[in-house]
Amino acid sequence: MQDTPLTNLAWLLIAIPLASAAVLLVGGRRTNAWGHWLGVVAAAAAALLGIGILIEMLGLPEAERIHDLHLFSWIPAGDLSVDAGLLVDPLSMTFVLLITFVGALIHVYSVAYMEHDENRRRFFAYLNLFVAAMLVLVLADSYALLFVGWEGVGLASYLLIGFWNQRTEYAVAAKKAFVMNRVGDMGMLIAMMLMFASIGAVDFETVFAAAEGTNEGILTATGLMLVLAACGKSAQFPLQAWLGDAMAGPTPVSALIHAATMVTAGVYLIVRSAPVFEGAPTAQLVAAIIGAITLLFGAIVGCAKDDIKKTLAASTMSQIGYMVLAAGLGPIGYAFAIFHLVTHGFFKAGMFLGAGSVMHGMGDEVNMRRFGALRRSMQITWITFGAGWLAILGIPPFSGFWSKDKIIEAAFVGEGWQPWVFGPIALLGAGITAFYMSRLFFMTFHGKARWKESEDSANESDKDLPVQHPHESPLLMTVPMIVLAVGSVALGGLLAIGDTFTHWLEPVTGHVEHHDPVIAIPVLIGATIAIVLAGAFIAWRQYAASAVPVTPPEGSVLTRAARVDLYQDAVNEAVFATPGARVTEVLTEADTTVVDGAARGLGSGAVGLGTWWGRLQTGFVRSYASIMVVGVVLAVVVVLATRV
Amino acid sequence: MTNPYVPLLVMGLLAFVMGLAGLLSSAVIGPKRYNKIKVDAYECGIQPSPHAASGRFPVKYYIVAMTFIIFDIEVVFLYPWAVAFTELATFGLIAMIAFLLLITVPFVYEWRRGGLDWD
Amino acid sequence: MTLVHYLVLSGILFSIGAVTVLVRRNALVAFMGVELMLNAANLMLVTFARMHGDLHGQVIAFFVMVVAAAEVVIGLAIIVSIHRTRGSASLDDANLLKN
Amino acid sequence: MTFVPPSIDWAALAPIVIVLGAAVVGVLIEAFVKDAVRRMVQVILAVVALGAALVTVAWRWTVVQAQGPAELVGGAIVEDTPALMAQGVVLICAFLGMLVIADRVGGEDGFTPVAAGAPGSTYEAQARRLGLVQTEVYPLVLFSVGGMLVFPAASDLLTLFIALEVLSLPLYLLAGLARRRRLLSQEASLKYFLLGAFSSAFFLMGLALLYGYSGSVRFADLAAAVPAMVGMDVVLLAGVVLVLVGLLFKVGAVPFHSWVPDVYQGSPTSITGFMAACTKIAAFAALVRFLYAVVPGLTWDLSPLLWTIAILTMIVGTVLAIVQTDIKRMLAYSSVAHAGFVLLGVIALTSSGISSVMFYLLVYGVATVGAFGLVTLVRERDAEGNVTGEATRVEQWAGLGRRHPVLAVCFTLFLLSFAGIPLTAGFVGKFTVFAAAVEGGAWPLVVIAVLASAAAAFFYVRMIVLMFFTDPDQDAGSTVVRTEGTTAIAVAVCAVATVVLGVVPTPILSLTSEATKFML
Repeated sequence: MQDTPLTNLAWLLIAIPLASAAVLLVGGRRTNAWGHWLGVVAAAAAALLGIGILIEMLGLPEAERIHDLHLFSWIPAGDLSVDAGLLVDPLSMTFVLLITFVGALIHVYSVAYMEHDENRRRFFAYLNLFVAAMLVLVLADSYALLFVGWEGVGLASYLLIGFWNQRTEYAVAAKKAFVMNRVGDMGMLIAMMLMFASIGAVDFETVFAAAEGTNEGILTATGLMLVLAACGKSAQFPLQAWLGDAMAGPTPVSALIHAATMVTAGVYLIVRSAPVFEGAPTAQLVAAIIGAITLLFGAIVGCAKDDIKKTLAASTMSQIGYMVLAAGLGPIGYAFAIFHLVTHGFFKAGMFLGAGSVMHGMGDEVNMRRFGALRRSMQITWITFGAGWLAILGIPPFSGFWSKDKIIEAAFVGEGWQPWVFGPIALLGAGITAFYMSRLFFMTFHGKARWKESEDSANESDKDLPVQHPHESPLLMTVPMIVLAVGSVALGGLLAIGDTFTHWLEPVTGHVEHHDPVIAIPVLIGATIAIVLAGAFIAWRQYAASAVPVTPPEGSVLTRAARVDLYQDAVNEAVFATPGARVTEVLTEADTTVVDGAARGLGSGAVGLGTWWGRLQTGFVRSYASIMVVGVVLAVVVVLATRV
Repeated sequence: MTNPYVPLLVMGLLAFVMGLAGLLSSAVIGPKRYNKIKVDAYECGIQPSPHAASGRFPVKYYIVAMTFIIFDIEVVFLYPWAVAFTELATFGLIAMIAFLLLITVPFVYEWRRGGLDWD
Repeated sequence: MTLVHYLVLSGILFSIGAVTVLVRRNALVAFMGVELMLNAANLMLVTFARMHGDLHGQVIAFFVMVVAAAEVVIGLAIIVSIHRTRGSASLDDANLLKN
Repeated sequence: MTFVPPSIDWAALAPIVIVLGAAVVGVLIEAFVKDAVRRMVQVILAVVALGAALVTVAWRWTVVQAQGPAELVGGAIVEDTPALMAQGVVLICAFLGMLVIADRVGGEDGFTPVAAGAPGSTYEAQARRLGLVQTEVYPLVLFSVGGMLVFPAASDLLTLFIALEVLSLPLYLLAGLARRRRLLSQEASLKYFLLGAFSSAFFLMGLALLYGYSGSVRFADLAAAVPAMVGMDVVLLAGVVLVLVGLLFKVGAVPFHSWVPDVYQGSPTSITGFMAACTKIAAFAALVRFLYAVVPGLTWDLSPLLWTIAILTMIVGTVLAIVQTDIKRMLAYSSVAHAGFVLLGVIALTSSGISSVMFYLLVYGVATVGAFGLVTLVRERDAEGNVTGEATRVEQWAGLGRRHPVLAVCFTLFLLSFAGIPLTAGFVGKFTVFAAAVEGGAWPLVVIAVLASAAAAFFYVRMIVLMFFTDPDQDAGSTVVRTEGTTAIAVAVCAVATVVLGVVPTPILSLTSEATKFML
């Protein structure tokens, strides 16, 4: 075994941003002057260390690339002892690099983006905290420690979504995100308990080693719970509702957390738990189905949103649907899921930053119907955004082509009904994606301007249009965008040619023989490109070549449905809340700012029960005594009746 | 079931059911005309003095009763000790002295804080 | 087995005490119900002591008496102070704290 | 029959003797020390006594580690590691609680100047003007702590009963001593007293039945008599259930919980913190000993009951906490829910169960004392801007995070710990308890517990959102008053402990797992 000095320092990856966050939070106002630069330096240092470890790891033979670093013994409880340790292997390093590199760029971008915010220092503290927590999540060597990171990113995301907490809807969005994540966390906890009950450990090594010999029912239950956890964190159906609202946070947050890193944690979880899913084909199938549903759902919603960030959020949801679908396909999909995750991290983060740049230049306007023809005034943004756009469309040779196409191919692999369902859905999703992303691109940068430079431009038809002075963003913002754009253009090809990336992950995902899809590969590639071009063309016809109305038209049934997120809140309402309409009234009284969606279901059920039981709490001592006596009598009866 | 305690349990249950039956039947059948007098303490037909908030309530009786209880407790333990005095020997004596000293402490407290002054 | 009768009696007294607590509105009377329950337990202890030919039960009864006395002192203090405040010792008047 | 005097190992009894002795001395101080300095003397005495007792417990711990457990006072009390561990945890929380109790927050005592005076009477107003203080609070707390120290160590039912009363009776009085909202306080006192006395009557009946069954009240004799169930099992089971009812009442388990919210809300807040933490610790320790030492043979008979109670407790506590609008009441129901979680560890009936219960109780106790300590600091203002009683309505805490970030962050920390978010002590506590329960085969309970704690996060988070993200309501304005410093110290210690126990719980966990080594 070769000496690995840098790998042994992997704990520093977490410690550096954490220390920086601590300094910024504890230091208070004194650090206002230089705090943001400290944040940037911390993220950059972590990125450099990550690159160092990568180089070291590349120097090792493949079999020695997995390192388990024991840190300290964390919870020794009876037979269960949980050690805190870091697992440094190709999979976790992929994430480390994505998180620290994209993270560092977004830190730089935020220096300018948040310049006028008096709480910029606090913002950087939270960003650093997020990076640290995310690194804990991907470096953990046990489900317990992973859960720490899991909760940590949840908390940091919650703090960051609600960062501009002066506005109520932001606070509500933050709370909604937190509570829906809790539903997922519950799945995580139950999964851990199941592992502990059946295997007696929660560290990856033992669990994976024992998974093979474990009862399939238990593995299926565990797998399903893990999928539930992934759904919560990665905004997958049916826990997708929070992601759109989470766009209330500052745009760099959306780029880092809600596009590139945190929301992909669910994909990481599924891929990391591969041995569990290996023994639980049903759970795997459920993951694939959920991925397929979400990818269509997100795509359809994306078509109708006029808010640029919400469109991107819907697209994120849809793209993660692709990844979950790939992860649900089993070993043939794991590497592609991660590959798409990495390329998506680049191009989507780039586009979010681009959206932030547009908003920056347009006085924080987010409605795309108020944009148009911005390519002249914001050329760098236009070009970088264009790179991301071509990447997500999957036009060769941009990154997205290499990764998404592989997933579509993999979706067509298999026997029975599955390739004929997943394959066409993946293909159709690509077409819709092309449509709504082109729609976004054309509405924003092309067509006629739906704003005016000054009040007196006196064209009669311009009378109602708002005055805007679009301008390119400062260098601190454009440079990260350019770097990410370069990644969007080249990264995919670089990693895909010769299957470099798949080989790199092999120590973790295992070697997979090539499978042929049910339709020949060249045909598939051709079909994909054709359908993508068709989608883009329709969008061009509708949104670039012809005028875009400033007020949204009525639209078809589907468009209207998609505008309200396919009635997701209404469905949640109908499923969870209406049966307890009275209960909901009480709920509204008790908590006017109650979160909606699934949280409302949980909350209203609980509140209803609480109010009902609360009636027993009459305040009369004698009724309390009666409850006790009834309790005593029942206790005696229960014990005597069930005695053996 | 020749268990000698079964009748005990049955009786206990019966008593409980009877009590509960009375409670329930009065709740169901009885007229409900509660008023202040009905729920108040019965003081030999004299109207109970309400709103004794200004200190007219004879707290002194209560304090005397409490003092009595101190000595009451004392005697409860003195009797058996006296019966077995010789057998308990020195250990008993020391224990009893300690007990009596402890009993004196609240008494001293009461005396110093004016609990024994009638006026 | 005449001793069993004492046990039955004790059970009845205990139940009467419990029902008193549930039924009576006056705090003092309810409290007397509790005392009745304690004394019912005492009767049972003494009877069992007799049945087992063991003195421990009787000693325990002494201790219970002491505890009951201490409880009386504290209970009366609380009830008296409530009575002075509200002008009534009704348990049902004291229901500001609820739900 | 000759009488053999029991040998008394005073060194082993030292923690109990120190606390109870200090309480008696406290009563004498009431009698002889002048008004002006009495409060100071009492506070010093109480703090020193609790500290000394804690040190003594630590010393006895090493002795027991070396020499093994022992029976004291003719077998009435045992000295073993679980008992010492419980005593230590009680003393830590009591010490912190005492710091909160002793603090004259905002320049005034938290207790009524004359408990005997009717609220609003001229007598009371006069006493207030004269600056009288009801310093009996300190000896009363010490007596109560004395009872709590005996409770986990008692090894016969009589000692258990006496300890139960010694810990409860002072608390009944303390509940009624609040300086403000006297009516609520007196009502809390009455309810606590009446229901407490009611439950101890049941306990006593159980004691009598068990004595009738086995002819002894010693735990060891009872355990020995359990297998010989010849037609007497009705008496045995009824007795065990009644004794359990008495203990579960103290713990606040459903359906014996109804006193908890009312009493916690009405009592002086510093006392609420003290009793919520310490009573629960002592009662759970006693419950564990009773279940482990007396009735292991009855596990099969009791588990349906205990399972039902644990489930009800978790669900009712969580669900009712959600609808509360008063902070003290919300914390009260959350403490009911926590009782349910601890019951999981108790039901596990394994050695890791005991150690997880001890750890959970420490974690819960520390966070509880800290949270209630903070509640004492947040006050209402009346129309003239005078500071009045505690601002316990939830909406009055809106926006507190912006005006008093340190306070709000500490409170958030305690809430996160209650909710069981990782890297706070609460998570480790929940994790160990759940793990122990799974190990003991109670995984359906664990599933319910996980669901309940997910639902519980809802109201903790709501509180956090309220403090940090909501604009304060101008009419319900609240203010934070100055402490004399002791509350601040207590809260700081609690906050640090909450974080440290969450991040590096290993030393304490290994200590608690050692606690199961020497059990009599």
